[in-house]
Amino acid sequence: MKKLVNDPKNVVDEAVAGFAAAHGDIVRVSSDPTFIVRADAPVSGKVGLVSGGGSGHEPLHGGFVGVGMLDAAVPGAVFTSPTPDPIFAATQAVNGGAGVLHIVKNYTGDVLNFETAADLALAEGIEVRTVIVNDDVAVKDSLYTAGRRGVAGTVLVEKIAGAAAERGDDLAAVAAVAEKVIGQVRTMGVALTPCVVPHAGEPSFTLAEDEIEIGIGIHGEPGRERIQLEPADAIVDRLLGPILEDIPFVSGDSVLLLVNGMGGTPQIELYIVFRRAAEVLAAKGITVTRTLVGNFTTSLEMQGMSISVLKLDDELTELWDAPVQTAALRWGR
Amino acid sequence: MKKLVNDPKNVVDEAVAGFAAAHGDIVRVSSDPTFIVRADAPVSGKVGLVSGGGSGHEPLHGGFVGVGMLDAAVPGAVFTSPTPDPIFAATQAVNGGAGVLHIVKNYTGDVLNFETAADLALAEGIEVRTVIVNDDVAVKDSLYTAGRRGVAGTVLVEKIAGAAAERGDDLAAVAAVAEKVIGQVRTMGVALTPCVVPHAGEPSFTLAEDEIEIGIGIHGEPGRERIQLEPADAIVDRLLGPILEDIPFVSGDSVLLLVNGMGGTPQIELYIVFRRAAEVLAAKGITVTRTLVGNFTTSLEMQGMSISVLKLDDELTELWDAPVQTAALRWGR
Amino acid sequence: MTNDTINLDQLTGWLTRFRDLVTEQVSYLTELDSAIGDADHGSNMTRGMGAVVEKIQASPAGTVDELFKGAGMTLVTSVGGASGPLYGTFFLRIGTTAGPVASLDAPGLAAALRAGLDGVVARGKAEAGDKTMYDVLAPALDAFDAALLASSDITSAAAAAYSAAQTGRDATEALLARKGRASYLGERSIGHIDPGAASTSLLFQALTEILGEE
Amino acid sequence: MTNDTINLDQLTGWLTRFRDLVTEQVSYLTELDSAIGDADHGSNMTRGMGAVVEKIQASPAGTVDELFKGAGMTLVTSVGGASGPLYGTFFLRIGTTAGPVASLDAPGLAAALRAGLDGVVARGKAEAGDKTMYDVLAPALDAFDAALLASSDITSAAAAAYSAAQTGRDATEALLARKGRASYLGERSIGHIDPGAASTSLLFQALTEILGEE
Ligand SMILES: Nc1ncnc2c1ncn2[C@@H]1O[C@H](COP(=O)(O)OP(=O)(O)O)[C@@H](O)[C@H]1O
Ligand SMILES: Nc1ncnc2c1ncn2[C@@H]1O[C@H](COP(=O)(O)OP(=O)(O)O)[C@@H](O)[C@H]1O
Ligand SMILES: [Mg+2]
Ligand SMILES: [Mg+2]
Ligand SMILES: [Mg+2]
Ligand SMILES: [Mg+2]
Repeated sequence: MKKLVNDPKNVVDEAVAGFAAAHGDIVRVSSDPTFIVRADAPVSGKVGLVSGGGSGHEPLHGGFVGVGMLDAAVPGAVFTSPTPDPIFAATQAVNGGAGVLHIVKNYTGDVLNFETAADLALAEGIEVRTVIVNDDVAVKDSLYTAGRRGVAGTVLVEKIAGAAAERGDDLAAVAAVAEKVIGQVRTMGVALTPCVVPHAGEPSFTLAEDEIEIGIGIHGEPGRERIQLEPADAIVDRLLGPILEDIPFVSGDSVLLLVNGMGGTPQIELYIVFRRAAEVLAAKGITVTRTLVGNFTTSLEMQGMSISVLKLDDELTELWDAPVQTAALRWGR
Repeated sequence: MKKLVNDPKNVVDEAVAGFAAAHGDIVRVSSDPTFIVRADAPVSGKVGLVSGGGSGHEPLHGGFVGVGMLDAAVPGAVFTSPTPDPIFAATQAVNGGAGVLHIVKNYTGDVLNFETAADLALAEGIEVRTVIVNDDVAVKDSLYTAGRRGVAGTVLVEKIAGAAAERGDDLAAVAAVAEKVIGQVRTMGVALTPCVVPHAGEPSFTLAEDEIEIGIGIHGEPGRERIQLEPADAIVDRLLGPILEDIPFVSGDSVLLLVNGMGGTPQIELYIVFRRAAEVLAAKGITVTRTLVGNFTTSLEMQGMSISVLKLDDELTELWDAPVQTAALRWGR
Repeated sequence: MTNDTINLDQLTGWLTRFRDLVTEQVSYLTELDSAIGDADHGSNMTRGMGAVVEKIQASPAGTVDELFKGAGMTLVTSVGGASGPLYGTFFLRIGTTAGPVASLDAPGLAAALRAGLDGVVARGKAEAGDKTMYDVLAPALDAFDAALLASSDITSAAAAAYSAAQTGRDATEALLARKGRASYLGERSIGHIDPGAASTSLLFQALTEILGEE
Repeated sequence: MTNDTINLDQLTGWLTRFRDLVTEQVSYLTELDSAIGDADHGSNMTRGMGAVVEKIQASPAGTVDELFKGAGMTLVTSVGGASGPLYGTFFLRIGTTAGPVASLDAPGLAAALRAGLDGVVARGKAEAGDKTMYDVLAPALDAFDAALLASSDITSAAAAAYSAAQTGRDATEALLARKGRASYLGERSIGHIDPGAASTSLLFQALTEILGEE
């Protein structure tokens, strides 16, 4: 394992300190417990948005704290959900009196820890609503399972719900917008290489020089299926199939197309993927009206990518276009 | 070699097509010869900025085309300077009557091909000025050598010169601002892993599990020195030493600190690096007033990073802060 | 030896011994989690139980509820992930049910453990066969209760529970996961022992060992 | 056989043979460039000379200047990198100096080659010992000129040039690079043959082979 780290135990703390040093104009960082809030938190009268989860997915979530998006992000250890206490503390820190929305990726650990934090907040008289992001179509959904995972679609939920909160929507309305995005976004990913968790020091799976994993999550876990390496276009087709069938997306739809790098993929490859995905959507009569390409929800240094498609309407488009000022996503200000 | 590509021969063309599809609001793309221009080019009365070089360094240069930065980018084959004809065509396409600035990284191939393109433009009556970026302190400069390479500092030159052009400076003034940035920025980099050029299919050097290359360029070439892997802080100190000695940077200086990922480095590691670099600068009485952290000048999937320090004054700070709207760098609009 | 009751020292010893076992087997637990999860169950449990024992040593509990509420709270605030809240709730409920007493008799311990299991189910919604810690905890407690019908000896009930725990742990290998991270693997989750089932089996191993001592 | 002049067919053959040699040795040239550069000299030269020969075959040149200006222009617009402009200028200057003729005599060829070398120096500013193609080109042309003092036979002058070229190529191994990409390596550039020197040696090999034929 070769990494730019000091003691693996300090990876998250040192990175958060670096993040604070780099983005002092946008965020403040609290330590003990560790969380990141926007510089002007709490914003009086505005619904606060809190997300969080294991570290190693950067820029998710800290990179999305700022005007027009999250009010706070709570980083856990690498690939491990944070405990309830920092989530609760972050919730208190961003409560401007209009309640707080928890945006949680659907993993048992994240769900349970946020649940406890919400209970603690409620006990303090803070109104909390929770939305669970579960956009990963690689996982078959069912009432009897943990359900689908939350992956790169989370970024779109955070941006759009953040814009709704910023324009003054109340807690129920912000939660409703978030649920709408969750209902309309689907994602699937592929890994070319595994990643190495710093304290583990070993990749959690190994792939031969001609193998790839289809339907991976974002924690270096194996995917649904291991196949032979294929040309980029064939891989894109393989991911887009289940995505488009799921809602389904149909001719006449307007969509946002997100091609998300897993951390170690060169940008030139992401654009090769984007080209094919846009081509396939166009052939199906689906219009790509908004786009996002880059590393947004990563798995450390993993090579690979995910494709997300979000069905847009006028409201979602307007909220997507609204100004945002975070370390990793910025426009309009 | 595992990559998200189709035929290695088509990597650049397909990526440029994807880039065009993803960023149609910001750029237009010409094929045969291939170059990228901002959507509203040529801007009448404004100095045009053209940069370019081998592909594989994305987002450099295409990701920096747009309002407030470059007017055009000319991508060559992977790690190979473009030929003069597309550079000439791009120069014509962005000439708004106020002349064109060529921003060239100091590699023999880039310098020679831009030189020829400038001759061709001159023959057409277009005034061209050229600045050569050479920020890499890993290379000893001398009158008798090819001199230092141009690396990540190029991004800062492009942003600041772009802002000067946008505010209406004439060609001589824009060139002078660019030269000022070049005179005040220094960079040095490290590789943890090599990268693989798609058509080569093999890494151009190999490193053992406990070795790193200090003083690398951005073309997968070996660096000045191969050493044992060290903690991140020690590596940062090793890079910052030659950078700070070179101009030199001294107590009381205000600087922009850029921590640039080489393409395959997790963001969490870049922030660990940033933390240490900011710490070292603070200890020397140097104030970090502007920051940039991320993948800006890459070497495909290489793991590693470079640190750049730019001495700021009021003018450069103001130009840095000016609005910019490109695929990879955006604020103020 | 037989035990009609289990006292605060023994219960403290149970937690300490559990800490020792997860620490000894940290790599094993993490390997199990590599195969079907995210390779952190060993370090999660070691970190959490390490914190629990550290806290107990710094300020020993005066009553059973204090001991287990403290342990549960520490797990909740130091582990994260799925196992933190689940093990945390398990111990919190044990404490709440036990109350401010100095020791538990066999029915008292059985009731407390059962309340712990109910807490795990309330939080995680796991059912039999989902391939989770439930598949060790439930049969172990059933065996514990069944043994108590024959005799009020905690030692032999714990031994029965540990035996059922091992069987339950091994049986998770053949299951297709329906809860937790392993569920994302679908068919590929079959053929691996569930890491949480393995750590829960260590919990009963710790109990039998501590009761066998002295 | 001896040659007092070299005609258009032979000159075309020279370029074609050069294309064949760089294509045969593409991996060798790229390996040399891997060690001290960016691993593309083989593919650069193959792509460029491939385009040159393709163009000649599609529309054969009527005069020497047309042939070499065409070749130079094609290299400039198809190679990129350092070698594109340098080899491009080399051939462009040869064409300009040769003029619209059907063949060159020995002094004419010498003058044209010398003009090509001057072009390379004007563009690249290389000096002797910088570890570049100059370190083959300059001694090869000196040997060519020296041979012509003794006899006006182009074949033997070319043989002398090729011999000097090989010596020059091998001598680059011990040099520390001061120009081009290899210069960034400093001391680490020592111990490797310069890729451009190697391809330039092939240029003279091609010339001797074409003159030796028929
Ligand atoms: N819903 C659930 N109910 C009961 N146990 C669960 C549930 N989800 C997960 N677990 C248990 O948690 C274990 C994983 O714990 P751990 O690896 O520490 O957390 P995480 O999965 O968050 O990384 C699984 O092996 C399983 O036994
Ligand atoms: N300034 C120069 N003068 C003469 N020859 C040079 C100069 N710079 C580079 N070269 C030659 O070019 C060769 C490299 O060519 P190539 O690999 O095709 O281009 P690049 O270096 O741009 O990748 C070197 O081996 C050297 O012989
Ligand atoms: Mg985990
Ligand atoms: Mg090159
Ligand atoms: Mg786990
Ligand atoms: Mg080269």
